[in-house]
Amino acid sequence: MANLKVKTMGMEFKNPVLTASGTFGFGEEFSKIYDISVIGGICSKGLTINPKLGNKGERIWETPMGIINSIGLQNPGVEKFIQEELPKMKKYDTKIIANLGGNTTEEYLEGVEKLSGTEVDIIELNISCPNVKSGGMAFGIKSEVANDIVSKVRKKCNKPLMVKLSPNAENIVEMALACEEAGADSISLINTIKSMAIDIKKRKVVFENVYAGLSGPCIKPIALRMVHEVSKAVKIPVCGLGGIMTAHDAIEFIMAGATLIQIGTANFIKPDIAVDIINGISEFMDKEGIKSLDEIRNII
Amino acid sequence: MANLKVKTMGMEFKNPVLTASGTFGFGEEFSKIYDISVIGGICSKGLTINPKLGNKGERIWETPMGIINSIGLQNPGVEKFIQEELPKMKKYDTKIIANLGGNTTEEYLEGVEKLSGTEVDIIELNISCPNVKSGGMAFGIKSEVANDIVSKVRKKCNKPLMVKLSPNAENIVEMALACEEAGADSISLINTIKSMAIDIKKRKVVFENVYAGLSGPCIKPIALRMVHEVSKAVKIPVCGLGGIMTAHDAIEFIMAGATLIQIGTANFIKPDIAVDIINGISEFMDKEGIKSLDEIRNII
Amino acid sequence: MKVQKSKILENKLISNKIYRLTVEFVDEIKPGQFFMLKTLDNSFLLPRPISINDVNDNLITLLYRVEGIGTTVVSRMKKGDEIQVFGPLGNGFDITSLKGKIAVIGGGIGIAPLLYLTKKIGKNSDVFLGYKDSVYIAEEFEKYSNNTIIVTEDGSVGKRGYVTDYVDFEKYDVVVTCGPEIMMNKIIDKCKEKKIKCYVSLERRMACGLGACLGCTVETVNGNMRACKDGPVFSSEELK
Amino acid sequence: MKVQKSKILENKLISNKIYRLTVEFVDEIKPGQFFMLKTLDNSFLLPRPISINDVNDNLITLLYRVEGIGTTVVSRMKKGDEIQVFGPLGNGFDITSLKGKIAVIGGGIGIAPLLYLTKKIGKNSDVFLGYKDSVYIAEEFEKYSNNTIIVTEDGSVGKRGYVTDYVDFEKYDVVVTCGPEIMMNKIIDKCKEKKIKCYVSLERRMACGLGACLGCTVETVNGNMRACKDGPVFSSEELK
Ligand SMILES: Cc1cc2nc3c(=O)[nH]c(=O)nc-3n(C[C@H](O)[C@H](O)[C@H](O)COP(=O)(O)OP(=O)(O)OC[C@H]3O[C@@H](n4cnc5c(N)ncnc54)[C@H](O)[C@@H]3O)c2cc1C
Ligand SMILES: Cc1cc2nc3c(=O)[nH]c(=O)nc-3n(C[C@H](O)[C@H](O)[C@H](O)COP(=O)(O)OP(=O)(O)OC[C@H]3O[C@@H](n4cnc5c(N)ncnc54)[C@H](O)[C@@H]3O)c2cc1C
Ligand SMILES: Cc1cc2nc3c(=O)[nH]c(=O)nc-3n(C[C@H](O)[C@H](O)[C@H](O)COP(=O)(O)O)c2cc1C
Ligand SMILES: Cc1cc2nc3c(=O)[nH]c(=O)nc-3n(C[C@H](O)[C@H](O)[C@H](O)COP(=O)(O)O)c2cc1C
Ligand code: FES
Ligand code: FES
Repeated sequence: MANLKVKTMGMEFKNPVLTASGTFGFGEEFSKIYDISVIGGICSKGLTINPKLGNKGERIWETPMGIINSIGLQNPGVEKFIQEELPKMKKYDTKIIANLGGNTTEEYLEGVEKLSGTEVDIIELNISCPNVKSGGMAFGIKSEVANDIVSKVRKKCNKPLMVKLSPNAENIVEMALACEEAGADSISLINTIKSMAIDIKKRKVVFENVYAGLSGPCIKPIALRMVHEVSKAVKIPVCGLGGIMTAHDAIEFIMAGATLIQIGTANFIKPDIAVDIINGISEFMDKEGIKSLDEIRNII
Repeated sequence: MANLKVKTMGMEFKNPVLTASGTFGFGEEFSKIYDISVIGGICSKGLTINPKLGNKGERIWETPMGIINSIGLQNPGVEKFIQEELPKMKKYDTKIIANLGGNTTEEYLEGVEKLSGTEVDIIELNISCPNVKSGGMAFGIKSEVANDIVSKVRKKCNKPLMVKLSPNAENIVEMALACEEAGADSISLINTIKSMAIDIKKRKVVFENVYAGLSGPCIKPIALRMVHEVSKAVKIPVCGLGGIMTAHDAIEFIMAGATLIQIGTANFIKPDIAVDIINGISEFMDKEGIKSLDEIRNII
Repeated sequence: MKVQKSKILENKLISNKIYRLTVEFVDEIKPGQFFMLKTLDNSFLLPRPISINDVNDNLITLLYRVEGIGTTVVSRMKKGDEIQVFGPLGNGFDITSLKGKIAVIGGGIGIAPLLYLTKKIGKNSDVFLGYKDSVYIAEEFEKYSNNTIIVTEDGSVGKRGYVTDYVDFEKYDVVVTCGPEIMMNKIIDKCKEKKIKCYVSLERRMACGLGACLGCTVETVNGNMRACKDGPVFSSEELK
Repeated sequence: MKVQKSKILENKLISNKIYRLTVEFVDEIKPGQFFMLKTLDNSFLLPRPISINDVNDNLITLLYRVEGIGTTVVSRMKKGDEIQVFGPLGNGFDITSLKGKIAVIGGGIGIAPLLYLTKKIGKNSDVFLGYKDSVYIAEEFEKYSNNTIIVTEDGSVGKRGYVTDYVDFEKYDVVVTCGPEIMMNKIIDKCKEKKIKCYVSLERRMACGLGACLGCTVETVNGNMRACKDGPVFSSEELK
């Protein structure tokens, strides 16, 4: 049987398959469908230091093989996460990654400090959410800005720090290098792609914030390219995501250089798809005589 | 009956629907299926001053609701286009747009000079092709570089000049403004999005150039957002494209600000789809009591 | 709740654009709950929420109206084809809280989920069914309720007009409703005015259907709720 | 050539993973030409190139083997369903250039397009059909040719081994072939060696199918050619 274990960031994942922030809640709902301890890790819904109600109006819109979402980081806030959600999450035998967003440097720093004192395994710094009006993504566009925020966060953060990049960055490779330079332990990419939909009958834009984020299979070829570009450029491990629906997709990302991968939108399409993907990777490896993911990682 | 006529760039189009460069050849093949004079205009296959053989290996790859292409600007060269293709194209009662690519400033200038002396109605400057190794897209990434090339081309160009932008530009709005400032009469966007595919069985990248261009319905939400952003920023007319498959899609682009639209990949899916889209726009207008496209253009 | 591939036992046009889909499902289901349906191919991406219409032993029936791409593709499926069925989802109606004289008011495709509810609450409820023109499953309601009032907009069957015109709200202790938003809003207002308990089943665009994506927000006096998990049934007092 | 929506008259499994699709089509068709098939929904994007298998009055039959998403979706279609059919495309075989003693050599699904050709060139050709194990439409070839040699890799039907092992190339003036690339390359080499005219039908990934996208390049001594328009049939001498 193939060995799916992955050692990275000073810890061992039972397999490279994580679930992506905002698509898996805090795991609880999915735990009623299958034993979520089989997953390599769970990224929490994006947290902010203060609770957020999120955006008004339509939040989900379907597109050809994709969805646009405008959730707007609705979340209970870091404090409540630590008190109510984290203890429940820690009961699953899997890595817990806290995804942290923010509008200002202060918010990020305060969040990181609070999370650093907890049992989360990794902090994923979301500098890339397109669904908040003032900020969030602003940090994810220009490399200098990202370098600055990551450096500051790094100083306060005693957990492995994974920085989640936006595909809307001006230059994804420079962005990744800037984050690496600032002390990130790992890069995850991609977040959603800034997009739009119009209701032509109503002659109105669909989303409150006009633009919102595209995810799902439609973006996979773009995500894969970015993961490949970044993997070639940085020395720290890369966590790849964007449109992964099958074990085949996951293996493409691994071959392109990803150490870990995340499943996002696919969790909505078939709620137990993570299990299919983990099993599928294992079957592929057995069939192709691959003993460890080290044999195929980053070979492209 | 709705009036589909569009006046822009000093000329009148019978309707706003053009066919996109590289997806319609020089029109001849499609003219065997339907009367292509019903189309508003035809953008030629991308031309370069010297004939090009294009890329080796796989050139087309299907993705969820999209295709990745790596044609590599195979074309007969500007000279042969002028001698052999243009006279045939001019027989159709529609606008002829010559799409011009290049690897160096000199190539662009020479091409523009040659085309300026012909009967083409518009020159579409392609500074955005991701499928040529040295250059092409290089001009389409940084605004300063684009500003420089467009300024130079402008001086040699006595035709209306439409500059075709790449979604891979660092900042699409700045890019459009830079081209406007340099004297572009119009902006068309988007070209294909830099993407990748891996053949996991062969453990090889699919395309000779590693990366290639994604098009089709999957990119529509991204294209629409960019067309909207650019339309809000520039004063010159915008020609919108990217994943348009239906009259509904076309109308979204027009509401987002597009004066003209182009149909690309959809020509492969149903070769006479341009007719459906033209009729569909007309039907929508009749149904909604819209007399002229001026009533809905740029209303979002 | 679980994700299963089910063989379609029946997929039949029963009225204008309305199909009845039958599959096997063994777990317990409450009236007002729903399932997420998805074909196994990728002709559309997100599963579609469809309510329970009825349960008979191991068989569940769902009624759906063809609207867009998803329901069109499902309508083309044949007996024996496999479909992804995920559920049951949502809170459903809390039968124990439906006490006293009950009015069940349905409109359009919103009538479908009320059948299993009517069956569960017993014959004493009055059922009001509002259709545009084509009446469907009214005779099934008549089996479970002693008083079924049929209203069509064009008067072709039953009474003419809007279903709300025929409800004497004063008579009821509880009103339960599902249907077009304008209809439900009218009912909510009436119930507020007359201080009658009112439960509504709401529709929202959904991605996950199980409470994780926060895509299906309903604003309530207790903050943002999820139509898929905290609903789709809400007490009208909760709603903003 | 034209784009039409056609009612499926037959869509039947005739062998292991191979289906026969029949639709009406009135225009003239040459052997070796092909059609682009697409379902009307968006379960896949690009139309799929499938060769003419046979023509009978107004009816054309196409044989396809289920490979991936496109052919799987098409295989699920039923009689009466509508499918988008675009063609006929490609140069096809130039019958007039097939003179003298002819060998028709097919392998695998490449056998399908050779039936209509064999029918057109008459009984004097020798037909060699190579299968892995499951033999299909061999009896139809026997109707049109006096000499049909069946070869299976496992020897379960006809001769055992590879079809090329049973062709005595010296005997022929022209060889026509369609099948797996290794088979065709072997035949091309043999024909080159023996200076025999040889026509091959090639496969390339296609987007437009009509010559506009330049996606289906075949490198020839005369430069880049398009498999869809300049081919799919090429003289082996042209190929690089
Ligand atoms: C809890 C719940 C129960 C429902 N029960 C039924 C039922 O029993 N019978 C029935 O016919 N319909 C029911 N609906 C509505 C049904 O889900 C939509 O008609 C269906 O999703 C339309 O999909 P489509 O692909 O045909 O339309 P499209 O317009 O192509 O769908 C595009 C997207 O919008 C979403 N969408 C479109 N209309 C609605 C809507 N009214 N509500 C929510 N999302 C929508 C779709 O799910 C899809 O993601 C229910 C909706 C909800 C939320
Ligand atoms: C001119 C021509 C004639 C053909 N005639 C026949 C025929 O008569 N019967 C038959 O069974 N098959 C034929 N084929 C092959 C057939 O087109 C492919 O098997 C089919 O496209 C596979 O589609 P899929 O979606 O099932 O597979 P997928 O692998 O899911 O297809 C993915 C993409 O790759 C392309 N592709 C995959 N395999 C091939 C291939 N071998 N050749 C070209 N493109 C491919 C598809 O068109 C699609 O765009 C022909 C191919 C060509 C070029
Ligand atoms: C409904 C929804 C909510 C999301 N919320 C977050 C979030 O809170 N924080 C974050 O970093 N990413 C968020 N994302 C982005 C995903 O984590 C992921 O980066 C993106 O969807 C691309 O992956 P996919 O195509 O597999 O979904 C969200 C995505 C979706 C669809
Ligand atoms: C096969 C193919 C070839 C193309 N060749 C060119 C080209 O030569 N010049 C150019 O400017 N754009 C070219 N494009 C880009 C299209 O014109 C268009 O910008 C892009 O495909 C997005 O539109 P669509 O999604 O409608 O196809 C090509 C696209 C495809 C699919
Ligand atoms: S649909 Fe995802 S939370 Fe309700
Ligand atoms: S498939 Fe487009 S040119 Fe051949």
